Amino acid sequence: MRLRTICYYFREALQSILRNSWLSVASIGVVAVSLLILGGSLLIVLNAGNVADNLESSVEVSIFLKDEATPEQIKEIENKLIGLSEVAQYVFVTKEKALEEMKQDFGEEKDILAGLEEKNPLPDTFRVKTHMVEQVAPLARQFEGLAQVDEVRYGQGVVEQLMALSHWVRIAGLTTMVLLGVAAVFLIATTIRLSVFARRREIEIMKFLGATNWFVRLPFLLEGMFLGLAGSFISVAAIYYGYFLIINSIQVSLPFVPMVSDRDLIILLMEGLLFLGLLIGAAGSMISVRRFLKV
Amino acid sequence: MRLRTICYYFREALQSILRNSWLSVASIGVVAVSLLILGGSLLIVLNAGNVADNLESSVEVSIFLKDEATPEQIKEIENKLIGLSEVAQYVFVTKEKALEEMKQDFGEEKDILAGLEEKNPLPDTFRVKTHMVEQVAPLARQFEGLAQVDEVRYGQGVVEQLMALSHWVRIAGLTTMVLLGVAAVFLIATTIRLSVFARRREIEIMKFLGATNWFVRLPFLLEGMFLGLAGSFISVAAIYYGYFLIINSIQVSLPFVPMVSDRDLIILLMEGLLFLGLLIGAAGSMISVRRFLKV
Amino acid sequence: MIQLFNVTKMYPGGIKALDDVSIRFKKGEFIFLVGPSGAGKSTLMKLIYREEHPTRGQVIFNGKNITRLRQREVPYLRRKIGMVFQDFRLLPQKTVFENIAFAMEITGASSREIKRAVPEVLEMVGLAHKANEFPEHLSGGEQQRVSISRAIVNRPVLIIADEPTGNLDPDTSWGLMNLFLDISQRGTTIIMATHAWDIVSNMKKRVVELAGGQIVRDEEKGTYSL
Amino acid sequence: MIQLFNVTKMYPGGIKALDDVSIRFKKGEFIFLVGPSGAGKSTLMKLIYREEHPTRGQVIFNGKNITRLRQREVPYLRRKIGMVFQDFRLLPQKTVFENIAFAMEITGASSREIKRAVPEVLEMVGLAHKANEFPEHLSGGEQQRVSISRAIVNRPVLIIADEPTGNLDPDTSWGLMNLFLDISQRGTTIIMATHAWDIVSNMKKRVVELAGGQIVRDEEKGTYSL
Ligand SMILES: Nc1ncnc2c1ncn2[C@@H]1O[C@H](COP(=O)(O)OP(=O)(O)OP(=O)(O)O)[C@@H](O)[C@H]1O
Ligand SMILES: Nc1ncnc2c1ncn2[C@@H]1O[C@H](COP(=O)(O)OP(=O)(O)OP(=O)(O)O)[C@@H](O)[C@H]1O
Ligand SMILES: [Mg+2]
Ligand SMILES: [Mg+2]
Repeated sequence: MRLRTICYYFREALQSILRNSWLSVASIGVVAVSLLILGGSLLIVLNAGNVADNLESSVEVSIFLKDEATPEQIKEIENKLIGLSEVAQYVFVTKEKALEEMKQDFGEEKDILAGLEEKNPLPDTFRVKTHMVEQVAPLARQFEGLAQVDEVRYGQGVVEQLMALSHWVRIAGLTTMVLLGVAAVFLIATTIRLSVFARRREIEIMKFLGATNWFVRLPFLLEGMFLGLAGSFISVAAIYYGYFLIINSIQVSLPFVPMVSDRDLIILLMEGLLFLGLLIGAAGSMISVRRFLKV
Repeated sequence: MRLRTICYYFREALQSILRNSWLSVASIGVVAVSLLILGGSLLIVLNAGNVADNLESSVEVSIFLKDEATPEQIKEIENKLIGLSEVAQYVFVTKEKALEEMKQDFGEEKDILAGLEEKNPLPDTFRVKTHMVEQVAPLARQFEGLAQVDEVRYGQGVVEQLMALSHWVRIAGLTTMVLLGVAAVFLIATTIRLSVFARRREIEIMKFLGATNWFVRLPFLLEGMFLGLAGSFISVAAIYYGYFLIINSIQVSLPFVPMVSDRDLIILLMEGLLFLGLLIGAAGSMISVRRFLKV
Repeated sequence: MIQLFNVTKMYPGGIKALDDVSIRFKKGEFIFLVGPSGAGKSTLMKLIYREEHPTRGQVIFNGKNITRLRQREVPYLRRKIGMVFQDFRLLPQKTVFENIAFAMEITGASSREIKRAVPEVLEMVGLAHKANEFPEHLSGGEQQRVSISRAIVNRPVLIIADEPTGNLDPDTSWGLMNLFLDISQRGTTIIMATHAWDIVSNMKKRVVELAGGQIVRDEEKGTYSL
Repeated sequence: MIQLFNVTKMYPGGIKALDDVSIRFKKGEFIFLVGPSGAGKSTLMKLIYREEHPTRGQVIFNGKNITRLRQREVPYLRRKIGMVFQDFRLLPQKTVFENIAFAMEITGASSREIKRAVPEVLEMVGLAHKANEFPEHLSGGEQQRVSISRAIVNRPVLIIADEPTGNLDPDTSWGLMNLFLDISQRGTTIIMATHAWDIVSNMKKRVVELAGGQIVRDEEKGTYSL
């Protein structure tokens, strides 16, 4: 391709953007709004997932040992724990430490527990965390039968509920995102089609003058890519600054809510959005022009 | 206005919809998608608010009485509670009942509490619920000074966190909804403007033939209203059936999450969406046509 | 009926399309507007039906100052005028029948009137068989004839025709000229911009010649050129 | 150069625009296509530059069967043909200069060539001073002349002109006819549909008359009508 022709393509695209300024602004606006919605919901899903992960990781299995368990038997159980890949971490809590903790939990009413030191009714315990919440129940079952183990507990009801909840958050989030993605693409395609539709006579005339399909298409393609990129740039800027603003105020007022604030991840996401805008713009014009090239 | 002319308006609107079928489908689609997003986020906000309310209502103030409080003094406090409008409900828990409950909480480890019956260290307690979470702290303060009261407790940290959380959910929800509303109106207005733009020559010609502004405008208005209504109808149908589907499966798998399932409220909301679609369609065409009427 | 007083029309870019033009057209007159391409013929017509506003000067139509007309009075002015545009200006989404019916619907004509009048004018221009076609499926000359039928269907008091035979063969042109003559004899004023020198010279009507935005000749029973 | 073999063109709706037409145009010929409105003149031209496909029959251009041309070869066919459309078909978003330059840019002409050739052809049609106007700011005749300059700027081997003087006054029309004559004498074939009987009769070129989609006359050095 000759340099002159390439210059022509860029000049055409730019001129078209400027002369159809109103249409250009509208297209950029639609892309910006759509990607804003998409990006925003992506971040929400990401954060919901994060909160769910956080909740999950606070679920633990307590393995209560029998009073008569010997140190060797305890060591045996510990070795078994070390051997299991699903175990993320574990601690051994002696009966003395357990009582200590209980007193702390009771706070000012700890007098209730006075006198229990002599005849401590609490057992020695292994507290185990798994990597994933799904592994809790199977793990518990592995230890239930053992001779030295008195009882295994993991807040049965709560774990199931948590699992269901996090499952639902993920499904709902994914569905929302897919729906929004489809909606955004649909909106942008519609806008670009309308804008090409408003200029179908022009395309037709070009073809009658002997322009090849690519000669007609390329300026539109560049125009679409530029509009898509401009729109996604606006949305990315808005999301980026808006998000860190929100994160900061949430971290001040709701310090207990864990927010995703990994700057690299966010930037990756923003890059994805920019690329998506470019792609949508390009695809939109390609598809839209095609209809009118058949002259 | 003559019947003949009214017929003309409707015929024109219908014809235009059918002859520009592609544009009509696009407009309906945009309205549907926008209102779907709007309605969906409205329901999410509604439910988030509901969950927050639910959490809030489980916060209570415990007023622990001194051991030496006489029945008259207890009665006095009860009267004071009855007199306060912010009190939603209260129960009086005797020290015996409190111990009973504690044993239940301890479940299989209730042996720890054995022998406490003789020397019950727990106090008599009033448990009070307020209408709103904001009233918890002030209420607590009113009883703190009293002679017969040993201590007032309400999980200080948790209440403040809950208040902040529900405040945030509301603000975030409202902002999202306003943003989405603006986005939807913008998208629809853009589509209708584009569709009118593609037909600006037609409008011009009509004006040159001596058509009054209203004569040109009305078919477009009817068309816009129809497209808006059709779009909102699709979104309403999707939301309505989708929502009750989701509610049902949530109530099965996550019975502890309180969902808004008041059919009247939902129907009111759907009616609102339908009206909004009609309004958006009408406003969109009015604004869009205006530009081209000045000939 | 129509009077122009010292009308000047400047287009943006400093183009003087009309330069201090004063003229008077009487009721029932048949006027040919001639002159080279770009002389200002179309512009003069656009001032009368208010597509354009004069930069200076006044345009009077039936005693009313068009220049001062309020926006909502304009449609009623235009309904009194039948217009044949140089570029036809047919509604692309409507069939031939609907295009002509539309001009009647605007005035609130009844369905019966429309069903009677539209085929009649289509018959006059020889297009009865094309009533249900869309404009883009017509030949150039056919489109032009549709625009002529639309202009006459409401029996306006003034017909402004911009190059109404530019796309027509001589026979058809003469047929339409006789139609215009008929209409004019019933009292309708007709202002026609044209380059058809043979028609102008043969009809012996009033000829107004424009050149460079000025009236250079105004002759009763004139010919196309001196 | 161009041959039509038994070409029939039916439009949807059962309209037979061309009915079993066979004809041959030689290189360097100047052909007038005449006939009443709706005779099929524009349709015949549309078949040559492939705006329409024949329902039956073959069209041969420079030995190539246009009917069988692959879609991606069509642009190269069209670049050899300069077209003046009955409805002008100027690009509304481009100035006069850009409209003409566009026809050259398609062929990959250099910026220097464009800057030389465009003012030259604008000068030929007398529109050098309108180079930077947009089409909608031109009079009908001016638009028509722009479309003529666009058709000749690439020095095509064939010029197809549909009613190129319909909106022009006689003087300007004759000026353009002399221009076409010049071009034709340099070896370019010219096919022109027109209703300007005076021009046709005076030029004494080949005249092909269509009526109802059939060739009713084909005369060397003919006049507009018998
Ligand atoms: N909207 C416009 N903006 C700028 N210049 C214009 C506009 N319309 C017309 N002109 C210029 O005004 C002059 C007169 O134009 P007008 O259309 O009145 O000519 P005309 O006599 O009708 O010519 P023709 O016979 O070619 O139709 C021309 O030079 C034209 O270029
Ligand atoms: N796209 C189309 N669809 C249907 N009918 C058409 C179409 N184009 C042309 N026709 C019809 O075909 C016939 C020939 O049309 P054509 O345009 O070839 O006439 P023409 O000789 O150029 O007439 P004019 O001198 O008025 O331009 C006409 O009756 C016309 O109505
Ligand atoms: Mg004109
Ligand atoms: Mg034709």
